[in-house]
Amino acid sequence: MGADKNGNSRSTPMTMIQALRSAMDVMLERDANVVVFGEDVGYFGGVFRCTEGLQQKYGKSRVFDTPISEGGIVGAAVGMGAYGLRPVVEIQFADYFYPASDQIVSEAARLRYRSAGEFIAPITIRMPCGGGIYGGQTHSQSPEALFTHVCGLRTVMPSNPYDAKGLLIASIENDDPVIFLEPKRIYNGPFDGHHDKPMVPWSKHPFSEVPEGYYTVPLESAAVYRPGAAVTVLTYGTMVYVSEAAARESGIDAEIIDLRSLWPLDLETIVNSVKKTGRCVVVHEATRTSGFGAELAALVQEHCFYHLEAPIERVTGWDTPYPHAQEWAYFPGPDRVSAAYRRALET
Amino acid sequence: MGADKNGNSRSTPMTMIQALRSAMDVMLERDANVVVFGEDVGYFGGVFRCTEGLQQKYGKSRVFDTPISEGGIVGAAVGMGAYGLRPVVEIQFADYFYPASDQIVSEAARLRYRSAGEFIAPITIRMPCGGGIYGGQTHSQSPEALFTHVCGLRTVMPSNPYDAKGLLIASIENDDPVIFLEPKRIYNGPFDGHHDKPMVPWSKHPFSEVPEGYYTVPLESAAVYRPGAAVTVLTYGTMVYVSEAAARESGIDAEIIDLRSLWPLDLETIVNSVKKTGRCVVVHEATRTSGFGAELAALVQEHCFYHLEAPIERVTGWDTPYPHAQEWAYFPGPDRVSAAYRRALET
Amino acid sequence: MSHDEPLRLHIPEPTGRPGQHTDFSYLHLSPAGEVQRPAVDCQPAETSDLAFALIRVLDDDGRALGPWAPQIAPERVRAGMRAMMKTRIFDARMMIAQRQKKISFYMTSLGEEAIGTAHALALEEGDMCFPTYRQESLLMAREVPLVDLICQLLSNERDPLKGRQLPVMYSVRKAGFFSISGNLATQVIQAVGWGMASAIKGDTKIASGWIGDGATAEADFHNALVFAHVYQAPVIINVVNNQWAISTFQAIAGGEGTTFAARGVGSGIASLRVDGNDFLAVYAASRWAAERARSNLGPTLIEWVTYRAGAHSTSDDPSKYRPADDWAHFPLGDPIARLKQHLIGIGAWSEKEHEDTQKQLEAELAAAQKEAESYGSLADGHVHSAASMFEDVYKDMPEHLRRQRQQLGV
Amino acid sequence: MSHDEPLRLHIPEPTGRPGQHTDFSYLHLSPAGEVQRPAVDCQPAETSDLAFALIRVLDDDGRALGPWAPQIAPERVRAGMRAMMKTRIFDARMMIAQRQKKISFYMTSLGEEAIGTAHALALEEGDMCFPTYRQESLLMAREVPLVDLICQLLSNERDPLKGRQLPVMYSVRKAGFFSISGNLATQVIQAVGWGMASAIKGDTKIASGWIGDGATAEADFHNALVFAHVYQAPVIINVVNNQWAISTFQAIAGGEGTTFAARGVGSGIASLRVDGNDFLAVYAASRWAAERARSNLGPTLIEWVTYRAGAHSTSDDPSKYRPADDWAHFPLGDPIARLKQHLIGIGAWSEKEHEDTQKQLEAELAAAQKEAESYGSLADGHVHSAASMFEDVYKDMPEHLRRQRQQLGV
Ligand SMILES: Cc1ncc(C[n+]2csc(CCOP(=O)(O)OP(=O)(O)O)c2C)c(N)n1
Ligand SMILES: Cc1ncc(C[n+]2csc(CCOP(=O)(O)OP(=O)(O)O)c2C)c(N)n1
Ligand SMILES: [Mg+2]
Ligand SMILES: [Mg+2]
Repeated sequence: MGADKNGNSRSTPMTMIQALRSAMDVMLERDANVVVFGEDVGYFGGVFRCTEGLQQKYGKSRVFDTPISEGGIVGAAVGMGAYGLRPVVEIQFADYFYPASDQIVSEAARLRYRSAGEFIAPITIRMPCGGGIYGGQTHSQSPEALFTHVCGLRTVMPSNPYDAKGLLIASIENDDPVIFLEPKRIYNGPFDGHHDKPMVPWSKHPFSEVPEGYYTVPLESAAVYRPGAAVTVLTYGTMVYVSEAAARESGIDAEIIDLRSLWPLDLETIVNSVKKTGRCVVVHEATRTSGFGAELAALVQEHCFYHLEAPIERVTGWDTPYPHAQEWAYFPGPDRVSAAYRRALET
Repeated sequence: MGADKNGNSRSTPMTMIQALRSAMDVMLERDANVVVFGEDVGYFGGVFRCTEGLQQKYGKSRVFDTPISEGGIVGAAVGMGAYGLRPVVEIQFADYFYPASDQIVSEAARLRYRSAGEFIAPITIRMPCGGGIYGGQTHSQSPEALFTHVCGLRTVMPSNPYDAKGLLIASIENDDPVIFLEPKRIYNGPFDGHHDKPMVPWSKHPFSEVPEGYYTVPLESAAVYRPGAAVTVLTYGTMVYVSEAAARESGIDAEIIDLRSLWPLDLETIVNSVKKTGRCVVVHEATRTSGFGAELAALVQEHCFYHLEAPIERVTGWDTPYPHAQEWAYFPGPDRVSAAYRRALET
Repeated sequence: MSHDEPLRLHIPEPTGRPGQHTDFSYLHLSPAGEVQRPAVDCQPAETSDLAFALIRVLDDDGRALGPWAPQIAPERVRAGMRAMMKTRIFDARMMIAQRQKKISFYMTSLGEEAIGTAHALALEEGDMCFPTYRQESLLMAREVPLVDLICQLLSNERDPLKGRQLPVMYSVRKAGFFSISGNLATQVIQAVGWGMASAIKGDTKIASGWIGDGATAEADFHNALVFAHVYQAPVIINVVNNQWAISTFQAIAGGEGTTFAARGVGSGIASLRVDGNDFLAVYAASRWAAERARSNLGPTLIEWVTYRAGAHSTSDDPSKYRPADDWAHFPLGDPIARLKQHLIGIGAWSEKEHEDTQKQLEAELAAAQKEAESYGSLADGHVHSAASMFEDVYKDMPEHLRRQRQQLGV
Repeated sequence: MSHDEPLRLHIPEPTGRPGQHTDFSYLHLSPAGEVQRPAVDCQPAETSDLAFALIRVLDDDGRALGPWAPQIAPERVRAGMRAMMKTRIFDARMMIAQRQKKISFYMTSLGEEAIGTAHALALEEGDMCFPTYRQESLLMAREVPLVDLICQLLSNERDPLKGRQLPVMYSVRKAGFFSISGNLATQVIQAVGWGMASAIKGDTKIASGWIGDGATAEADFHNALVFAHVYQAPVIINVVNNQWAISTFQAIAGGEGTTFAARGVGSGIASLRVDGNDFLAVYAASRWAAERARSNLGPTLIEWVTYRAGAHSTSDDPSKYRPADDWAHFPLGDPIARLKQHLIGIGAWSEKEHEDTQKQLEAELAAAQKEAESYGSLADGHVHSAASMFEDVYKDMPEHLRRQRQQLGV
């Protein structure tokens, strides 16, 4: 994947953060209607540095700081979208999107429908999500299922720098509102759940080769991250690497599907795989009950019932707030995933 | 069920509205810490009249009107709960809970946990939900799945006057925050989805016999609304009657389970039934994707995989906003439910 | 000041309940012509006293007085008069249609017609309004085709919104009228965002956001004030204080002992409190605010003092919570009657012309209604197809919606 | 005022960036002793000018001047002095512990110690504070056991919050200190609710809610103002304006050309703007507000003007966005130095006593830290059990959590 599909051949190793910044840079350059804003994203460049340097390059009215008001940020973005801009906004942590719920659900997601297409909300809402950084319950959440239940929204979560940039560009160009979740634990390197091992930087990973220019990774398309024959693993974000580690450590030939777009979903890739393996494990970091894994399990049994040889397993965060000190007992690490693979194969 | 388990023998036929009002009346009387407030609930008695007469009876500082601010209503309730009161608040329509999301999810649901039990939020949040009244997209939603995903919350939905009163009293007495969803289409009579037929009043239904005094219906307990052998139907609220009509009309001997408490759930009753019938249909009015039906389907296949003889079917609202004019094409009526029963039995 | 006295909760009450007469002295009216008119480029703090006074132009005899009396051609005022009358007739007819069950739901703007009408005349083409459900007068002033509106109300096959929205939740982009949300208060911060976008692009268009007294309690109103102030957005924030929010009096929304305009000043926004039943005052204040916004001088908040003369909606019965004849005693009167008196006074109108206009508008509306009804209604099932229900959820219909549409068999 | 000029977006900027000197004239200071002190039962509107002025008691020479100079026994002031010093030492030691990786995260209140300290002394036992993460001085003034606090910071086996919360997110009910939320601004409306509850029950306790300048932009702040005003709740709303919200200057939160206190007045709430680095002014204003609340006279909003001298948190580097030596130039100085000068001036303190107190507090803290560390830390894995993670989600553990706990095998 070091080469660019769109013919742009210059690639550089990038972290997720650099790739995301590059996506915004490319789009700010290409489209005068793209604007970037959020808490601390202007002068300072974002608490995770994703927008560093962009204000200097594109000026204060294209990239700017906002008041600490997630509802205001999204509400203003909806109005700008109605005008004709393409706002790309940052919610500092996914845990803080709640004050924007009404603007996301009742406004952005429904605007095209309720106005029969007169007004649209082509906005991209970036938010770092997930745990593994000792952030405690308000810096660790993965609220994707609260978005996938809302019709009219697209929900996307990349797992590597190449996809991060390509999916973010695709999201910015998309005319629907997109919730763009960034698993912050892998901002600087793929993380396989072994928190006691030294961090691996992105530069060691092939998907960190990122074209410098414009390209997209299409929405609604999953990637087979690791082909395999024994069991289908449906996952996304950080859990792709945890699932891979579990395959390595358990010796089980798992086919790991990185969903990338959570909703709308690439169901075909999923169904083809499960029909092949007959077994399915869903892995996500969010709490279990009514998590996105529930929808995946429901869909798989609907579409592959007669191919399934074992119950679909779900490996997820527990149904508790994300604790600070017990982080690794909470995090669904490789051991728990391996155990699920084994259970799926037991019968 | 005309008799009261708690030895209180005087019963009267009540509508859902009367039963809910009676529950609040009983609790305002019994517990000086119970307070009732919300938009238009004070002087006027609520747009659905659920609190009619209560302000007059208990005074303005026990039952009062609030500013139109769902976030303020729930936020104030959390503070009152921390003081030691038991607030029972009304969100005028479930569609309007979004401004209160942060107070519900980040505050009420997590307060006990984050303070290790020092502070609690024993609040009950009532909200009319569901369609069938030509309310359009902002007076028809069933957002239960957005609550069942949030650990720390209890989510309850009664389907008849007896349960409505007993569950509401149990919710008010419960020390956890409870989301109490009231299917407004059945406020005045059970509705089986045949919108073109005359409305049936509650007085014709046995569960409208409601004891006048105190009693509870326990949380976390489902009811087998209609015993049957052919297929297990998991449902709640208005859909109980639609599912019943479908059983009648299709001639299929469905076992209809009225969940009553959506989360935490009475899994045992569900598993026992599915193990018996080997087939399962989930019916709800909310949009399908990541709806609560997904969790039910996931749980059932986890716990009953080897007993299942057909894929679990989901009959739900479509993944669109609730339209005004196409209400009955949207509403999952008896025909769609019957068809699902048949599909579940086909194999 | 003993500390041993128990605390008690204060619950605001209106000054009149059914069977009583409301004491309207809480409104603190200023006489017509008395309030100063600061320069358009004044500092927000210079409007502090305007937020507590009441800008009025028309006195009890219909004379236009004081510094706020606008420069406006009589022809424009006559157009405004027609639009107000049209709004009132429209509302009255649609109420009847609702009672006849031709339309499923309705909300009138009775008594508030001057506000949207004069405001629309004070804006320019291309400016965008973000209205609530009670600004049909904006549409009348902008001469939106009546048939389209009535088809929306009938939810019929020609409803431009494809039957998706409750009646009155219009969306008319070409008339600068943003899609109405059923969720209160969301649109004002959107108006601010729209205005910010106009400023980002170096455009000259401004936005105008609308909100009711009751809805100002929603947190989104705060977002609008904060963003408008911080970015000095070219926007007018209109608070229509019609004294009621369904059954709750404006004091329950925070109007007791202060004004909604005062909120604006506190947030660093120039703010005016204006007689909303005085067409000329509405026009003048709107012009002032529009000029300010368009000249890069920032936002203005205007509290329009008026009265919701009718029920909240066709689902409501106000005699349950307020005196039945309350409007008759409201000191700011009827906007149509007041402008009529003024126009006749300056010789630009007559009783005859009024009657003729009334008849002509009645006829125009009857014709429009007839045509619209010929396209069916929700009641008779002539609505957009069930298949159309799956469109516009996304720009392109995803697989799962195609599957669902198929399942429905449409 | 040409309409053809393009609009432009205004983006507020601080008056100093790295490498420059901040121009602090935007603060609009009043001289000590100059601002009037209205009666406790004044109308909110009578505080309008107080919202733009700055209540100060201590002048540059440490003299207590004017009508706000409080009646307070020197012994109490000395206790306040000790609590401020203890706060500063605590912060300094915990910062070091964080750098040593003994604790995972920390936030100091350097430069803001007077506010919580004097406020706590002005409240009564049983009153409830709803703080943010920068009010450790409330805890010091209320003499909460240090070992408990440090165990929370270490997330160890004796952490009263069972390791669930990030360091500094204390909850100390018996000290009237509500559980801190990581989500900004949520606690102020809760404080209002608590105060309303006290009023509903006819109690005599009041609530005190806390929020930063940056967080006032959150919509929940509006909810707090609206509810406090409507119900005249017995509550003090404290806005700590320390000029910064992580990297954004207070103008980005809406402070430009107005004050945070002005928001309160606009909402019909009596509001004061006070020198937050002046212990005596903080005490006096807090007493005034507390008396008002406790006497059924309603809420008060107080804007405390101060400066966040340190980094936002241990994850932050402020030299990236503001002058590195900014605090040294902040015109309201250091609260500890100012009170020290005053106390020495009135003969109630000496350099020697200061040094002795410093040493004694250092020793007390060292001992507490040592004891706390003996119970382990997150770093060394001596934390609450994994099983405890499943407790307190609900009052009684439901079936599904028992199942999950079993699955984890704990
Ligand atoms: C978020 C939300 N909460 C509640 C409602 C229900 N509701 C509809 S209109 C209304 C009253 C609004 O009053 P006001 O803002 O004064 O406007 P008016 O009707 O007087 O024009 C209420 C409570 C709603 N539509 N949205
Ligand atoms: C809802 C929410 N949004 C964003 C954040 C991230 N955040 C934490 S502290 C902070 C700055 C707060 O500044 P201020 O209110 O001025 O308080 P200070 O840190 O200066 O004491 C931000 C943006 C958060 N915790 N919660
Ligand atoms: Mg109103
Ligand atoms: Mg600050």
